[in-house]
Amino acid sequence: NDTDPGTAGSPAATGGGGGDKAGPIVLGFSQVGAESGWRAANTKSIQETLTAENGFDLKFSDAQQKQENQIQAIRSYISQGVDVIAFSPVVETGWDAVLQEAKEAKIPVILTDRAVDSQDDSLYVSFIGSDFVLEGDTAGKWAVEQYKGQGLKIVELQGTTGAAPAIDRKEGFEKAIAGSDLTIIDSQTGNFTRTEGKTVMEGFLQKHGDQIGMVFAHNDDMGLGAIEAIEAAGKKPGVDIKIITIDAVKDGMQALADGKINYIVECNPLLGPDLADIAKKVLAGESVQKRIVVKDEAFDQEQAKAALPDRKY
Amino acid sequence: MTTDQLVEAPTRRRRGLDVRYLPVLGTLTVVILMVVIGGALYPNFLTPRTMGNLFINNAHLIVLAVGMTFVIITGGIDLSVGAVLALSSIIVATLLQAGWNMWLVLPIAIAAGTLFGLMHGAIIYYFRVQPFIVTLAGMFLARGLCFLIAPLSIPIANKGFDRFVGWRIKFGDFRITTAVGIALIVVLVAFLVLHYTRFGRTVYAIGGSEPSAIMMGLPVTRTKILAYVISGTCAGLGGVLFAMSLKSGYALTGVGMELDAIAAVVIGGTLLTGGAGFVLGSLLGVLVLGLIQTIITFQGTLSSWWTKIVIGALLLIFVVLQRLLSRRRA
Amino acid sequence: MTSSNLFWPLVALLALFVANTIASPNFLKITWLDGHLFGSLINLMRSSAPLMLVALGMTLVIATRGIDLSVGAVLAISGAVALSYIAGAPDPASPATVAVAVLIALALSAVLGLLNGLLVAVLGIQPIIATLILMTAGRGIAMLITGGLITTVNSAPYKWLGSGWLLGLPVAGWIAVVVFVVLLLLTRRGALGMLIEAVGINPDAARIAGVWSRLIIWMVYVLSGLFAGMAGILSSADVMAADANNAGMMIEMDAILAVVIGGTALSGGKFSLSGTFVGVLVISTLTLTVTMLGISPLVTPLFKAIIVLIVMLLQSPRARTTFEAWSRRTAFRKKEAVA
Amino acid sequence: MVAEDLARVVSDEPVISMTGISIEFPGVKALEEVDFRLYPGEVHALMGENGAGKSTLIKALTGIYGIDAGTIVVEGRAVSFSSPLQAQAAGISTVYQEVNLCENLSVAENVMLGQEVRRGPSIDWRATRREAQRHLSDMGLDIDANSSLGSHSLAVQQLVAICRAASFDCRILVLDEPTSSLDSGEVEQLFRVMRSLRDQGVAILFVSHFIDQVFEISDRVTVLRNGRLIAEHRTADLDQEHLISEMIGRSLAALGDLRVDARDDDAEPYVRAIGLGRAGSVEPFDLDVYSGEVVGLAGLLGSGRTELARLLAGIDTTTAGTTAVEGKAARLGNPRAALDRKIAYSSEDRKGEGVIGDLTVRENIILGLQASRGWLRKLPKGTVDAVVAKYIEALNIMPPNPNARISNLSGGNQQKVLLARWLAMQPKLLLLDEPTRGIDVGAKAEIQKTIAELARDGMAVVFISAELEEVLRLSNRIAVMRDRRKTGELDNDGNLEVSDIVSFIAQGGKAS
Ligand SMILES: Nc1ncnc2c1ncn2[C@@H]1O[C@H](COP(=O)(O)OP(=O)(O)OP(=O)(O)O)[C@@H](O)[C@H]1O
Ligand SMILES: Nc1ncnc2c1ncn2[C@@H]1O[C@H](COP(=O)(O)OP(=O)(O)OP(=O)(O)O)[C@@H](O)[C@H]1O
Ligand SMILES: [Mg+2]
Ligand SMILES: [Mg+2]
Repeated sequence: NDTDPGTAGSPAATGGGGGDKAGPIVLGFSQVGAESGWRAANTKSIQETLTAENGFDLKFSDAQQKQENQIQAIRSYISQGVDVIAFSPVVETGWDAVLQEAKEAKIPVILTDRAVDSQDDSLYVSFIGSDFVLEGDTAGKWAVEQYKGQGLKIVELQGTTGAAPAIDRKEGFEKAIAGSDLTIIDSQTGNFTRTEGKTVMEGFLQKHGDQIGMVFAHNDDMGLGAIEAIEAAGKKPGVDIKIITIDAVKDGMQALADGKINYIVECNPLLGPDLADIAKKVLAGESVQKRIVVKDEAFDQEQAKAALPDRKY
Repeated sequence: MTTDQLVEAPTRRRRGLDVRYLPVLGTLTVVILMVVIGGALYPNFLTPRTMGNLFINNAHLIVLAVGMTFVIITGGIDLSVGAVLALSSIIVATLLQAGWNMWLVLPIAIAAGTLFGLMHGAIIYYFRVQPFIVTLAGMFLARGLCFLIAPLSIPIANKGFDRFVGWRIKFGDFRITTAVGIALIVVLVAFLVLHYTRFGRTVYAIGGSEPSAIMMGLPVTRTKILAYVISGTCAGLGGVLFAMSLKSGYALTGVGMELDAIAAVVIGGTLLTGGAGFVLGSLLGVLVLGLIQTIITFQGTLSSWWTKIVIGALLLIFVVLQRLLSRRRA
Repeated sequence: MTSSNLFWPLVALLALFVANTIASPNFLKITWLDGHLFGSLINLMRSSAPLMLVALGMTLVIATRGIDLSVGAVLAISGAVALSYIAGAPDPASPATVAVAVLIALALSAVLGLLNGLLVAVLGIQPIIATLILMTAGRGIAMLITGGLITTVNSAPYKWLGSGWLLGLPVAGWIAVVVFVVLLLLTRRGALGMLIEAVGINPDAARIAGVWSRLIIWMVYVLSGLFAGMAGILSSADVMAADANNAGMMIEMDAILAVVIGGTALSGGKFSLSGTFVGVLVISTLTLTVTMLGISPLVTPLFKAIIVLIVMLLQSPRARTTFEAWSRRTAFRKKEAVA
Repeated sequence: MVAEDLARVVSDEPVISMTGISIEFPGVKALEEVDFRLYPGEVHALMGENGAGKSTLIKALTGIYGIDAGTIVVEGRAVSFSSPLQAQAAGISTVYQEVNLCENLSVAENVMLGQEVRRGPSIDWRATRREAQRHLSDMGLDIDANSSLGSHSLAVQQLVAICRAASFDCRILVLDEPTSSLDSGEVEQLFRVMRSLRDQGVAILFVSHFIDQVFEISDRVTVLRNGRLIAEHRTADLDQEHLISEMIGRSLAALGDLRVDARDDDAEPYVRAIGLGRAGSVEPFDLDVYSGEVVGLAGLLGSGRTELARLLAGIDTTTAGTTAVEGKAARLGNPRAALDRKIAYSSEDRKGEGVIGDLTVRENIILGLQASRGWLRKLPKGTVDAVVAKYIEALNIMPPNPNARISNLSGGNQQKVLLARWLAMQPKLLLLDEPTRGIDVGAKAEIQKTIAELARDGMAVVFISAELEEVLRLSNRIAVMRDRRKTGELDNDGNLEVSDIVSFIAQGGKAS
């Protein structure tokens, strides 16, 4: 095992695998699921970075959006005696017990993409991900800047209820438009999926009719669903109703370039390289930052057109 | 007419191997095989810790499956248990966060499950509506209430609760947590109730033939309703165990868990037509599901969907074998 | 009047329409827009199409005393197969590609229905457990096909199936309505309905009367699979994405609710396709109503439960006898009063 | 008519007295103002034809059916049980006509359910089993109490059910046709137990169709007919003929001989079975059935008549032998194949294999026709109307409403509807299994007449009935079954008597 003093010890009790220092780093990763295009890109990035060539032995599991599956997977990684555990928590709460077990087994835990709500921040070594509040804030600020004075009424398509990005993006966006003449007139969850985004948007259109001036969707997929609903209602997305989304996956960027979406704040799914980096550092005993925020860009239409050809996800 | 024509000799059975135990023995064999294969393939698989985790991860499912076993043996079904579990765990979290005493909160949460069970049983019995649709409505009702009470996940920070939850016995690396202890006690109690009480035997009799049970003068109404009450109570208790393991309550937990419970019961050798089955089989059924998941995580390269495919395939094998077996007997 | 199966579901539907109209006065308004009709009711027609297809198949299955839990999984598989084929084809936008994709998906769905039928009709396995197998494994298979990703494509003809228009109405709606009418003709104008009911009420007697009980049971599962496949195509075309994880989630339960609301008993026998039609509209409208009333969609299940419980209790034999006894008494009193 | 002045064996108060009991089912008056009294220490036989209301009277007593009118007094207290549970608590143990036990449980459990030996709340299985075994050996049943009930034959199950009823510390024991599937040795055994219980003062209500048994065991007899009380007698004062005429309401001869002329011997049989059999149910048999004749099947209960007919109708698969229809070999692997060759079977299990409960009379009648035509092409409405009207008229189906739900018709009329279903298909061979069971006398005669007419018109008929008189009256030829074997054929030349058939059955076909 890659033994080191300091924060990350080897899982001494369970001496499976090869005990030699030269062996690859065994990293157990528990993914939320495959609920959106963003997630797919995130999974791909992790699987493509943490390869044998890069000195990793990746144990990957997909929790299908169920916390119990994730906990099961993490427990399994602990008993397998992996070197590092990483995961994107499905929900914010309910991790203390299993993380405590990891801590007792001296296996460092890295959170990716989403944070946990725990009073004890010694339970994980680092968090890598975007600042969701900032994403919401960026989106809100751009909206205010572009459309102030028009008194646009906004409907919000929230992510999965209780998930960190949904809570934080909402918070950031609300704070940013506070005090401006933009108002949120309705806000409901579209569960981060296209289908539900479309259904909820249809309801909004029915309910508020022509009042709606803007859609703020917590991810591209819901935004794409909303576009379908808007088009079916005989309106022009991006023109009659402005659309701001977060994520910047390829389909979203295409829509942005086509003028159907007005602005996208990127949420970088390519966490693989950062994760690999941090995992190596932790195991080498180097100190790492508790919170590593990935740099997110934001695109308007022109920038999207420029960025689109090189977009990998 | 001579005696030997009508009164055939009872079919001889080999001593010690009752056909009724065959399905359970089959499941036991599968469990052992999976453990052996897992142990051979993966280091650290055959460790007390992994085996202990099998119980820790599935304590709530064990309890659900036990309750489901009662209902299925009577020939019914309970689709609400996943949602009731979620409701109960939310009640625990909400009330604890509101500062209530733990010893008041836990019974309330369990009683919520009991109430659901009572409602199901009463509607099924008095209005003669099929259990499937009643408990399906119960599932929607419980799920809706979950969101009504708490759309967001609620963390539990309660010292007493932590202490209660944190209790564990260790045999080396094999740990038994409070939740596992409770689940195993539930299995034991259920076993005793099913096999050593009149109520338990009546459950089997109803599953064998409800009209017969009525004509034999057994308390069918009470027993049937009670079976749903037990299932509901188990779901309530399952919710408490779930809250204990997560120290939080969340409205989206336990989606589809009723199907896991049903699958566990069926894999454990209980006939969905009622009248035959063992609660220990259901425990084994849960372990089979848990082992599939564990093996797939240990493998680490198998995509998660293989879990579903393997569970489906196993179900298929079990059900077809059961069917052929019972056909041979008939 | 209450003896009609359609009475209570229609009351429920009407109540929802009234609630919607109050919440949004132009709920019932239909306008002509860009060469097609537009309005909530039109949206409803399109968005309820997948559930309609699934529920119609479910009605036939339930009429034979069965149940098909696997429709959601089949729906997901169908969408995954169609979109994966289109995504892999050299020319995604050509109608030929789309036609082939649709045919493959439908054929596969029918084969899956065939497997369900095999377990139920030939091996005699209980329908609920037989279809639970595919329900569990099916979603895994769908993810296997998409590789766990959400497959998206750009293909105008395919998109047309989900959100296109024909003669001013949504294509998806047309498909559902055509299936409904064809089934209605087959079962009520043809003899299929009576034979299915005979098999559902008393399979042994039907067999002795010369009805191919097994074949009929087998056929309803194939139809159910096929319709679930069609629903899969419509719902994946609706958003042009195949989401193996979430597509058709819980649609089996919604379909069963719709069937039950429509007055078909889970114990088999007499069935009502029109009842299911109304039942589906109730469920779909309810989803819309909840959004319109500004209630979180998360609470939708609560309303579903309440509606089902009410309709179910009103339709239960005991409530019916109580009601009949009551109306007989009042009629009697009236007669007395006249005399 | 009720003899009030009967000398009592034990001159106590009646332990049960039912007065003016009426029960009506949709379309059937099952009981009309029936009085019934049961005294301690007597065996009281309840007699009557099929459908006379015997089982209904018992179910009224034990709370399975609610009564529409009347009073029930048990041991001096007016009662109205709402479930068998309460009846049992009041000391009434019952064995119902259909075996009502749980096949999934062991014999011991079936005997002891609800009265297990317990220590605290927990069942003491060893003591319970010992107790069960004791009760079983009291009945002279030498079977393992631990064995599963389902592994035993119907007869043994019947004995276990009786054993269960007797094991309760009961003051009233009700046995509804307990002997229908027992052989003579077992019947003797049962009677021994019954006598010993009677001597202990238990009141026993006993239903049987076997007149000899009634005369052997009972102290008193109550006769029901069409739901009405006809008479109550001391058995010792009664002679058989009188009892039978009270039961059927007229003397047997009144119906007369309905046989049609014997077949033309040169013709080809419509169906010829050669060595047809099914392992475990019917031994291989040969049988020819000619057009225009009625072949009766005679035999005791459980002798395999039903199974034989089912083989000819393709309902059960054969394991031996061949069938030829009109001289050509035919595989009758399923009912459809048989129906395509114009062979129809009317099941003895009217409810389970005959009527389609929720469908209308009209739909029930045309079901067979439609099934032959396929699911796509519905029968034209005109044809259907004509067919339905024709048979409602011809068979005098009451009410003559084609749109009534069949489940609301009385048993006899349901049977007529089923007959109409088969006749509408114009079969060339009609297998009728107990077509007159549970049907009142009038309907019975009508059906018999119809069968005779059909044969006259050239149809081949196989007629099965438990009533030998009926078989004799209708059949040209009688095939005798015993122990699932066809033991021989008797030509009914008009001189054949019931007693001839009985002795033929008894001899097991040694004489011919
Ligand atoms: N549950 C029921 N619903 C409707 N009709 C019934 C029901 N039970 C019995 N009947 C009818 O009531 C009448 C009396 O039936 P019952 O079973 O008491 O006859 P029985 O004398 O016991 O005849 P058997 O000798 O055939 O047993 C019959 O016409 C029967 O069809
Ligand atoms: N439901 C049943 N379960 C088990 N065995 C049965 C059943 N019905 C009949 N048998 C047995 O099958 C054998 C043949 O029965 P079958 O019904 O052919 O006789 P049957 O002469 O038609 O008598 P019945 O007059 O009772 O119809 C008998 O030994 C009988 O005990
Ligand atoms: Mg009877
Ligand atoms: Mg018979």
